[in-house]
Amino acid sequence: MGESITFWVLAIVSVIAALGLVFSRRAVYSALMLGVVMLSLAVLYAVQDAPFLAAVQIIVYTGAVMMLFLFVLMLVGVDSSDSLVETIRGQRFWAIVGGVGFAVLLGLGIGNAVVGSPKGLAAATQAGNVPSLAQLIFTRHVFAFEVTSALLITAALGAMVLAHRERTEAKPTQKDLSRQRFVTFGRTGKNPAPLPGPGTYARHNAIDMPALLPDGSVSPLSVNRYIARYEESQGILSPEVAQVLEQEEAALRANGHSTPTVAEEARDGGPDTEPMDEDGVVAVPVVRPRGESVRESLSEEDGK
Amino acid sequence: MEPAEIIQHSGGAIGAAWLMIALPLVGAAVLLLGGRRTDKFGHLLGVLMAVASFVVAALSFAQLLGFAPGERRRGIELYDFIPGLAKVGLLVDPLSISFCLLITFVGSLIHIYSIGYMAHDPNRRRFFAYLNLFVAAMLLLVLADNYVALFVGWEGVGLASYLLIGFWQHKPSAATAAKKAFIVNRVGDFGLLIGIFTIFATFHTLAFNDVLANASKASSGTLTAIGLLLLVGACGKSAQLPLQSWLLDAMEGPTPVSALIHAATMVTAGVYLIVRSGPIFQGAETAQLVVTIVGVATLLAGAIIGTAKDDIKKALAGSTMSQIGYMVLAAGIGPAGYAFAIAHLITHGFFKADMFLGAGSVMHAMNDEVDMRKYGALRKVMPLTFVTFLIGYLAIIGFPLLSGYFTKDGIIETAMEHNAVLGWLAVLGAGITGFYMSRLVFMTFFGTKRWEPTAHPHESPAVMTWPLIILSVGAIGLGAFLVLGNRFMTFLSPAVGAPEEMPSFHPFSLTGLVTLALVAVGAAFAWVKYGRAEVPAVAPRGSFLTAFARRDLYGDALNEALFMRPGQWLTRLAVFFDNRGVDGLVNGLAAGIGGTSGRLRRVQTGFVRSYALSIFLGAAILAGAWLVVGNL
Amino acid sequence: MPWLSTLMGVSVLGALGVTLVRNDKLAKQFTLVVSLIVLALTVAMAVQFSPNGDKFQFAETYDWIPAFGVHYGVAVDGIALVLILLSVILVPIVVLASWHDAEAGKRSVRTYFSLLLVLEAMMIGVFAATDVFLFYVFFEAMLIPMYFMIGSYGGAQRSYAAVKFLLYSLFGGLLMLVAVIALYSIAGKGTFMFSDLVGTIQDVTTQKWLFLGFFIAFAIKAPLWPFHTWLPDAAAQAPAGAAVLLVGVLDKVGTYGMLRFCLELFPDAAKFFTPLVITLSVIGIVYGAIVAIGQTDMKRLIAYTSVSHFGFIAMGVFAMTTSAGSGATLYMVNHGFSTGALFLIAGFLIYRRGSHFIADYGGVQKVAPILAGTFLVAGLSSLSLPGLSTFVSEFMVLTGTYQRYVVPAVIATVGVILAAIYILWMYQRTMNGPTAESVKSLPDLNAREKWVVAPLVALLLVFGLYPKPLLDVINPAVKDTLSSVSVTDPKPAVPVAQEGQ
Amino acid sequence: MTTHYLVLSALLFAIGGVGVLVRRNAIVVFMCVELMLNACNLAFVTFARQNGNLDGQLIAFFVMIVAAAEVVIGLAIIVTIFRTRRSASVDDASLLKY
Repeated sequence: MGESITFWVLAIVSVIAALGLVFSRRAVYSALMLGVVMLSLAVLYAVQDAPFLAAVQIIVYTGAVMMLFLFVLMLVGVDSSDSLVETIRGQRFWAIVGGVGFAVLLGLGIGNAVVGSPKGLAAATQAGNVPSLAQLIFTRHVFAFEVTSALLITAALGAMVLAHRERTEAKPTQKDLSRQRFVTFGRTGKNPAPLPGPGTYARHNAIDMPALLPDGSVSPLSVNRYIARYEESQGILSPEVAQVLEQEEAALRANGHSTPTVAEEARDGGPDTEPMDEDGVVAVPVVRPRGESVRESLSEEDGK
Repeated sequence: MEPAEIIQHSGGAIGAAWLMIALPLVGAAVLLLGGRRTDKFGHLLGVLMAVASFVVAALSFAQLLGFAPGERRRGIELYDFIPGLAKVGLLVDPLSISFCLLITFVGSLIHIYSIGYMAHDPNRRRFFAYLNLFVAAMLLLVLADNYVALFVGWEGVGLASYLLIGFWQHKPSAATAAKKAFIVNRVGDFGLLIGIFTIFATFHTLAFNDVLANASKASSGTLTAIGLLLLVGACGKSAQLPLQSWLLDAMEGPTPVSALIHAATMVTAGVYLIVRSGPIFQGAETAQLVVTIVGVATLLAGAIIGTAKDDIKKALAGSTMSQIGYMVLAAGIGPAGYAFAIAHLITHGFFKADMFLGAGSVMHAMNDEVDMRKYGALRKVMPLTFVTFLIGYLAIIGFPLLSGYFTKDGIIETAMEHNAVLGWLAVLGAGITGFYMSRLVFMTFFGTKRWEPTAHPHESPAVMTWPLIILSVGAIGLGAFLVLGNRFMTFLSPAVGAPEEMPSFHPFSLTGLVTLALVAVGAAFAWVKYGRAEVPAVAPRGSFLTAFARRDLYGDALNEALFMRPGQWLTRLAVFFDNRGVDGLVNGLAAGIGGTSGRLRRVQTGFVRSYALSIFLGAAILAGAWLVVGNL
Repeated sequence: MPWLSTLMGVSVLGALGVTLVRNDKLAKQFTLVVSLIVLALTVAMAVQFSPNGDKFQFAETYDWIPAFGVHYGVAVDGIALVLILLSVILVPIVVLASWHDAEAGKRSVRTYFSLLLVLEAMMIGVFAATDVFLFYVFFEAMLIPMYFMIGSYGGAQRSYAAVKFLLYSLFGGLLMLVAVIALYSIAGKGTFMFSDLVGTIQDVTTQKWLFLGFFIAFAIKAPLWPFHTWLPDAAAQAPAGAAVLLVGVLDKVGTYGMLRFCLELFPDAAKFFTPLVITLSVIGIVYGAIVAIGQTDMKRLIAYTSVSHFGFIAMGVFAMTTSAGSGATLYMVNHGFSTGALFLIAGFLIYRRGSHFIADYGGVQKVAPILAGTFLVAGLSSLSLPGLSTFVSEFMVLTGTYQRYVVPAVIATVGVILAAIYILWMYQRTMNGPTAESVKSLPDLNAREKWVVAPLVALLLVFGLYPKPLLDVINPAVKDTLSSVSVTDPKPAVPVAQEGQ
Repeated sequence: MTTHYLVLSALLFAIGGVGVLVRRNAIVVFMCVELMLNACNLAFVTFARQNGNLDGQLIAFFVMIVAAAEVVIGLAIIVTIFRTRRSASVDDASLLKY
């Protein structure tokens, strides 16, 4: 009875989680859903006299594998999310037909099969589940077990080889970077010097404090746009900063530009950071061909 | 009278008869394999081997004469050639020994003559090698005791003929003539081969002894078929209608070759075959009739061609065709004609070789000029050649008491008794012979000098004239020796049988007188046209008949229209069909599969998910199938 | 002594050895020595063969795949023996002839010679196999070295030719595989041994289907009209030496298979299909010859003559008379020597002038008389001139066929005339006439090339005048085969009491 | 009870399969593959109890090991591809075609 309750609860949970895994747009949610499924299954293992596997499931899968997934997701971009618009004709239809058909067929097959009551593992695990398993692993299946160890080592090596990137040219030194900055300055007039830290000449050095120039005016370079927007929306923006922003806006408008939105700035790495391309050239925001698909998926999301 | 039994023999010269073949064969092998090392003595070795072969033949002949007439067929077993089909053995009997003597004797003389004739040719050694090869093959042909060995010799002489006609291979005309000779001969061989197959299928043996002794037991239809097929072979080798066209072209070869192969010996092989297979023909009257018709047709055709040729060798070749026609005619008549056929063959071998060698001597003197319109008045410059040639000429036209008079008249008489139409046609042929041979002699030796400015004719060296002299002696007396008293017929009868009643020789029979008269008319006509009158340097256009004769009775044109052009067309069609049809079908299939695959590969979109989908659907279908099958 | 395995073993070890030799010249010499050793061993074996002894001699049988009754079973009867002799005689000659062939292609010389030896082992194996499955394995495996020899060392269109060759042969081979498996399962003997399978299939319909499976494979291999179009391409593109082995030996597997497997395993079907096969053969004889006349490429011409000759062989096999059967077997051997000589000498000529078109030659006889002379001898053997060995076999085939099938034999005899045309016309166009400018400086055969040609010419001559040694070996085997098909020779219309015949 | 487990296993497997087919993000595809593997493991464990021997559990254990190795390699590949193509979409890597 207890098992039935456990089963039904976990079955429903795991199926819903599995569906969520498949249909959620954000990969992170999918990962979480997968975690739910795995935990549910771990419990089901435990219920079916497989405590060792339940533990392994939690440790290996939920612990290690899931972490790996999340790790990679972070590398690839946490908030990148899939568009669910299908591009291959007929793919989704046939996939669902196939899936449903498969499930129905398997279900039918299993449903029709005459299955007696389980024999139970009591006889097989007289010495306890883990010792019994261990005995099997280290006697009958010892060769397979040893081979898996080779497999794991190979996998570890393979992952290193795959993830390793050979540097094809020398790492840019400070000298190179400095020269690069001045080249950029010559080309675009961008300030080569470090940005002024907040709080210079100011009374305190909190992040929302713009730096003051020696004449006491606010240095536009040091104004943190995020905070400025926030303060503007809250109505607590200091007048000096507001003045600076207006001036800047006016100047841009005169040049035919509109004020960059916060989102745009955030995407470009904010006003404070200048993204360095792999080539060591300061990227002009528009020219970034390799990231296009990522950006597209982002703007797709924005559109909805 | 039936042919006598064959007696197995060993010992003595006859037991060593195989040496006749082996000696020249060794000569040929040494000269061909020895290469340039044998250049110095090559011609001497060649002559030696031919003469040695003659010596063996003569000794065998002598030994044969020592036996009683009924025991003169001697068989010699050599070895098992094709187990189950044929053993090789030699048959020395009056018929084959006659041939052997002719071949080796005339052959030796021509070998000697060639020393002089080919003296300046850088490839003289090779020439003698081929001559030796020819002698060996020809002897195998006549000595063989079965059809397979005969066929080996038959093709062997064909090969030698091919090599010798094309001896000056750098001349395209010679190469073409050689090839033509071989191919036309092959057409004849086609018939001969099928004849041999039929013989084997009928008798399950190919030995003359077994086949001929049992020929009468076979149905006449079979015998007629065999006879006609053998005749096809004989036609090819002996240049009888309709396979005559190669002989005239064969004159491209050096003159000694024309004398030996294309006059004296090889071309008479057809006559030998018919006479040898006598019992088969005697069981098939239709075949015999066809043989005589072919003989008469060819003797007339050859004579007509001879009248129009300005090329001295081609005129002689026409004459050869015609004379062999006489022999074939005689051979077709049966035992009554066999002796005359072979006797004429032998005398013809002498006088025709004599004339060919004489012609060679003339050409040798005239810078290899062959056009008789550029000869004339040579009798004074080359007296020896002239006299010997004249003897040959008189012999061939049947001048009384010379060889041809006895043998040719014998054939005409026999033919007249056999079938009057054939007989009168043969008489007509004799008349034409009188005309064209006289024409040849008058144009060459009489009249005015029409020489090219560069020509400085002179008598040939002794090595060339002595053979002429010896041959002309044969041309004078051999006929009388063979025919008078039926000497040859009696000698030959153990081998080929003899007629019920021996013919008697009438010096002044009606036929003989008419023949003589016609020959005289022909010769006189020739004198009027070519002896007394001026011979134009360029051949006049002449009538339709002249053109007809000049163009070899349109034989080549006919062959070209009937076989060559359709053949070329067929070949082109076949090649096209093979490339486009058979191969096209295969390549088309390949292209079709390729095209279909090209379209099918579009299914491979590169999207991993669609591949996965097909796997998944496949798995679903499998699961379904498993359920269905499992529930059946 | 396990003769046959030794022969194959020596070849294979030799092939491995060649790949280990570092020096190309040494590799060639080594290959030659190995092939000569194999030849010597084969001759030693042949001497011990007793023609009237057991049908299969020097038998070795070991289990190979016991689960399916597959054996490594080798043995020879008279037919196989002469074909093995043919193979091992040709290999050293080909090695010597190909001395510089591989270098022209700028590919590994050692690989070429190694492939040659591998091929030799397989040729021995395919003729010696007494297990049908083993035969199939060799039958297919032979393709591999030949494929590389054509594909890597051949002429300009080598890959087209090699692929065509491979696809054709594989197609046939797969049909045969199906038939082999069907034979195994229908016979139900649990073995692939030939001697156990003979006579097991009684049902005529089954026989017919299985016969077709085998026959089509062999007809493609042989090649019989209309399956012949791969041969001209393959033979023309292959290097001369490989072409010799391809046409001289590999194709013989087809006709050998017809004689050994089609006839003995499926006698009733063979009789049923005889009219068809004879028709195809006769068409092939005449058609091959006519197409050969029209060729402009020397090697293609020779290849088409082989199509014609294979027609004769197949006709002889299916005429089912002793003399036709023995003649066909002898024809296989003689044709190997004859076509081998023709291909090799044509190869020498082409190597000198660099063109395989007949039109590019003329008057070679004047500058290279020995080359021309040997070419003529080879050509004459191709047109079956009496005195050369091919005549004996062609005569036997035709005589034997005529006994039973008059009209086909007569039509086939036309091939004799056509043969004269294609050979002599080619000879005239290449060797006779005025010497072409481009061949004025052609050298005559050198010592090595003379050593290549001499044995072939000698064999042609010796067996042309005295074929008895071969026929004594072949005849009992053919008689045995025909008796297992239960046919007897037709009786003569006029029985003649013969002395000693 | 066994039947229920098996049906659940089949259901999860099918869902995983559909996920593999419809999702384009390589990482999510990978997760779906893991889901399928887990579904199989569930079946194994169920059968182990049904048949009363430990072999099923043992296999499940090996599956886990292999799956771990597979994830390591798979993710490494994804990272590599992402680094060069700046995309984790399986549709972008479509060079394996005609």
